[in-house]
Amino acid sequence: MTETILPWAIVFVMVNLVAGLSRAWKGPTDGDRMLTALLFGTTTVALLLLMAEWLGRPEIRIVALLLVLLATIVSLAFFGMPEHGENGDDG
Amino acid sequence: MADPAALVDPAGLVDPAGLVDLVALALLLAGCFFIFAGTVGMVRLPDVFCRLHAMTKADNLGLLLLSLSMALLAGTPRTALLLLLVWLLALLASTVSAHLIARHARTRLPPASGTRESEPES
Amino acid sequence: MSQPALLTGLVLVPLLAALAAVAAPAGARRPIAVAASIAWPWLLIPLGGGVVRGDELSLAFGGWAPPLGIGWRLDALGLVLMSVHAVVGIAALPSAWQRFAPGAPDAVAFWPLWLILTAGINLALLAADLFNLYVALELTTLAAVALIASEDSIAALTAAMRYLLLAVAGSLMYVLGVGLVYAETGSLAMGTAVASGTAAFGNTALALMLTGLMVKAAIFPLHVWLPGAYRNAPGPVAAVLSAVVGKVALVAMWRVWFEAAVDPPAALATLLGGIGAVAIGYGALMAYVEPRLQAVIAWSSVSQFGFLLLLLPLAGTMAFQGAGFHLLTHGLAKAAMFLAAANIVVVLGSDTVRHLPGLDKRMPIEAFTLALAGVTLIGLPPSGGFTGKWMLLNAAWDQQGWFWLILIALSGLVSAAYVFRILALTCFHPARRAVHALHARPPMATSLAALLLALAAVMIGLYPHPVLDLLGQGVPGGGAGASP
Amino acid sequence: MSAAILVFAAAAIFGIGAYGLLISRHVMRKLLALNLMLSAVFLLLIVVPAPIGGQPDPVPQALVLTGIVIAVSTTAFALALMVRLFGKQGHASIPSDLDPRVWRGRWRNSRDGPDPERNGAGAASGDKP
Amino acid sequence: MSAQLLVDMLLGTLLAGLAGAVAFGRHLFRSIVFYVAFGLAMAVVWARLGAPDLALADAAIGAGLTGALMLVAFRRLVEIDPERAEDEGTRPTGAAAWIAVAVAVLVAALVAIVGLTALSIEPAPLPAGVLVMNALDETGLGNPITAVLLVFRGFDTLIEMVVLLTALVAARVVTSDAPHRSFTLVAEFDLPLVRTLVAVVVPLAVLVALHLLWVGADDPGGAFQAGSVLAGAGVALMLSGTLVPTARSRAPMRLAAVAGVAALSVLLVVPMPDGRPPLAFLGRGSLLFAEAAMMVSIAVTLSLLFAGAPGLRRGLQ
Repeated sequence: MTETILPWAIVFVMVNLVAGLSRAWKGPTDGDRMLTALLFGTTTVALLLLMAEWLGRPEIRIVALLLVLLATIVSLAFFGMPEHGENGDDG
Repeated sequence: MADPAALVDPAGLVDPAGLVDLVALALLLAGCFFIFAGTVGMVRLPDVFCRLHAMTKADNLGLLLLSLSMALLAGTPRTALLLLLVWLLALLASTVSAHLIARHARTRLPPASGTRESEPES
Repeated sequence: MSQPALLTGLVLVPLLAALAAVAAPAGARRPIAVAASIAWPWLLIPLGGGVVRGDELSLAFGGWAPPLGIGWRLDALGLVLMSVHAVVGIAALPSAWQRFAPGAPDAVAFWPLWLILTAGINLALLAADLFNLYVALELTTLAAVALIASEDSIAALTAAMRYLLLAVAGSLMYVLGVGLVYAETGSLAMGTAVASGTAAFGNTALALMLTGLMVKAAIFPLHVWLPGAYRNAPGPVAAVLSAVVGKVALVAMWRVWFEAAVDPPAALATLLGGIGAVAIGYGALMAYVEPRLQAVIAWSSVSQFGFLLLLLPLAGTMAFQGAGFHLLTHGLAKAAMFLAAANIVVVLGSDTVRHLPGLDKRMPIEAFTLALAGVTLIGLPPSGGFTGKWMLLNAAWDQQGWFWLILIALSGLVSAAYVFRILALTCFHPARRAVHALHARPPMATSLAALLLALAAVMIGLYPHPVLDLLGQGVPGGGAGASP
Repeated sequence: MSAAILVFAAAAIFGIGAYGLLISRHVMRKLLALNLMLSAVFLLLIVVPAPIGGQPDPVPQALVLTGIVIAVSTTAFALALMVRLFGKQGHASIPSDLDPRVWRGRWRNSRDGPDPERNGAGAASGDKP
Repeated sequence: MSAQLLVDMLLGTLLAGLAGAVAFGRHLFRSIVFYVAFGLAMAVVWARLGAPDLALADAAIGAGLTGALMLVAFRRLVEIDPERAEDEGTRPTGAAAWIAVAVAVLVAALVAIVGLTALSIEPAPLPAGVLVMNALDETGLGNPITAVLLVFRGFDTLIEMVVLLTALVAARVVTSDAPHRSFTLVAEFDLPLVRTLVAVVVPLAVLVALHLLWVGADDPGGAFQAGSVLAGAGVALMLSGTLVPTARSRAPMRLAAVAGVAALSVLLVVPMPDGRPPLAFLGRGSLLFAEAAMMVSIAVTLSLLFAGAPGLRRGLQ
């Protein structure tokens, strides 16, 4: 039963993802864009977990784990970036 | 959809597998709802702090519910542990990110001059 | 040593030396690199004997036969170009030794890259697998770009960047073509991965691969990166780039054409020949108007690469011998010119042609080198350049390809125009004044190395038969080219 | 059917990348465009060959994996080169090959050339002593 | 319409939309962020196609590290001259812009036609992929992609590692005498939260990397994925100030950078004295040896490329 719902859940989550992305395009502040990046990370992880079950491929869960690890690091990298730190002098 | 009749076997006992499936379904739908709530907040709320508030909380709850649902469907403790780990990491990442974003947004409240990124939308 | 050991040695010797050079302290890099550059060519002697005897010199990595694994093959064309590579590589050493002494800004990275470039070139000539060829070409390009960038000027950096971006664009087209070939044939090995099946589809894949390779071989109109890259590169690098790196991509084009395509349409061959014709004219025109000597030599390469494209419409054994021979002599002559020009820049501080009058007094060896190499570029009779063109002329005559016949004859004339412009300025300009040398001249070895290359390019025309015989037995696709 | 959809997506990405490559002058934009095109090619490489046992053919998968590593290597070097170029010339663009002004300029340069006669050694900054 | 079809269409649209956002965005920084998102979406597509190895690689290398490299390169431009970091001069306009549009449309149409044709043609009777599956038992490996990468086409992998090393050496050419600048460290925010994050993420990344390396022979994973995860850990350490770029390269670092190529070369040479072909398969143990060395090389090389410096040392914190 749940199996039949799964693909629709995936579609639903993806629609959410696309809707959330509109924020990245519109902004208006940097904070919004970084927030979208965060949303993108979380939602993609959700998407991958759903897909792992739907396709019956448990390996995909490792992809989700790796993705959330790297998303953490990349989001850290964002904050080291010029637009985001007034104290952006040479370290 | 879940046919209630299918959950009850002829002996009149509740089928545990069917029950697990039903719980997973409920969790899945709830998870989707919270993700949807997060998105609505993201799109509709007026400023970045509100959006931050809505998004991080709702989405992480959604992810937790989805993970629980998937753990039930997969049915092995190992998978459940892995999913828990993924969720905890996501939670940690969004906690730190939310904090940094909030700090960042606050420093920019009086709009800094010459930041092209911060210009109002056209 | 066994044959697989010899073949792998061609790549592994420079490669392991590169590893050693990266790991070694800065001071040890130059001797390691020089030792390896002198060592690997010796492997060509036993291998060359094998090719001359007509042995099948091939190798399957891990013992997995080609559609499954990666195959290598050393054929006559590969042997010839690898010999050019060996000779030019050694001849460029004195100049590089002097320019990149320990303590010079870029000496730390130069020597490992030099070795990696060597390994990449040899690999690209050995690869009998479409994807292995791609990896080899990427390696070669990356090393070449970095070597160009080691001349740390805006012009050189821009040229390097332009080369890199275009090369990446080219290789992505090539990879797409390879992917299509795999989708159709299920194989990546040259010889079995033939773009046959539906003709239109196979030809699209072929066209994609050729376009990608044309960027790397700087065939008109995709040559835009070449003049800047060659003329701004350090002298020894420009010598190897012009003599070997561009030609490797060209040879890859020939291989894809003759071995990975079955029955390529005649129209495509004519089109490519036509592109070659335009390249000959345009390159020569630009070479004629360029104000800088190194730029003249670079544009001449655009012209000559176009000339080498004429093999595709002519096909056949004789054309193949001619084109292969031209590859050899042009490589030697071009490398000689770039090495000589590098010395001229060192001494005069510039290589604008208006500095050239009186050069024969001040730098006689360089002037003589330029003259000798120029003779080969034009293809005047005793030189090696003549032999190559003569064979191609014969091929065109036999096939009654009158257009190609006239074109080949004209190509000599247009080359003569820009070569004589340089020579006239150097030796016969009315305003011959003694040029003022600004700097001490570089060691004699650098001048002699260039001169020897130019001499070799001419002398080989007197004894062409060993090379021609060798090329004659190694016609790709068994000589069953698309001769009309 | 899903393969066809992804082929269309790859074609669109390839076209978008080609546009970006042609139109931009900033090197980093060109690199982004090239990486997009490369992704499109990789997508085609996996989607197009017939699947084996319900999964993509392992050989193209290995090729794409190799391609990804080569792409990141090339990109990393290109970025370093770009930073250097920026430091030297003050901007990070190279002339677009589509720009007619560039063509005219190139032709003019090739005819007259900058005069390097100024007291000899000066020449262009590109001439090393 | 089936959900499956809908998922594919949404994924395709998402990919193309993100590509458009990368190419058409006005701000370079924004384009880079969208490129990272594009890489993530590619990872989802690979997962959807049943290629988890590629999903892992694209998430780690395509999105994560390429994104980080681009961000830090952009950061360096801004450091040198914030005014001109995004400066493009003038873009081609008028006829030239229309030529670009025309070329793009033409190219896209060509790719679509070729791709669709390729889908419709008769597949090869015995493609190399089937040969791989048949020969998989001889190797005793469970993951055919690892088998192709390290056994059947191991030489490609050797050269690919050389390409990576070349990028490192080549980057040295263009940074050798540049004044060294480091990126803003997140540590400057001096948040206990960030330190906690790094303290959790780095050990976990090491664990995940070792897991990927260990299972790579039979399950998705392998040296590339493991190495790039480790490189991600290195990046996190640099961002938190635990590792600091230095202008001096040290021997252990250089040895680590060449270890991968060296190990594969050993595998290539060792069988030859016995008269076996180069790179003949020597068993699972040899693969693990080579993959461990490759993982170290990839991690060190990518970290150094991110640092833009010849060496790294421990920071003060």
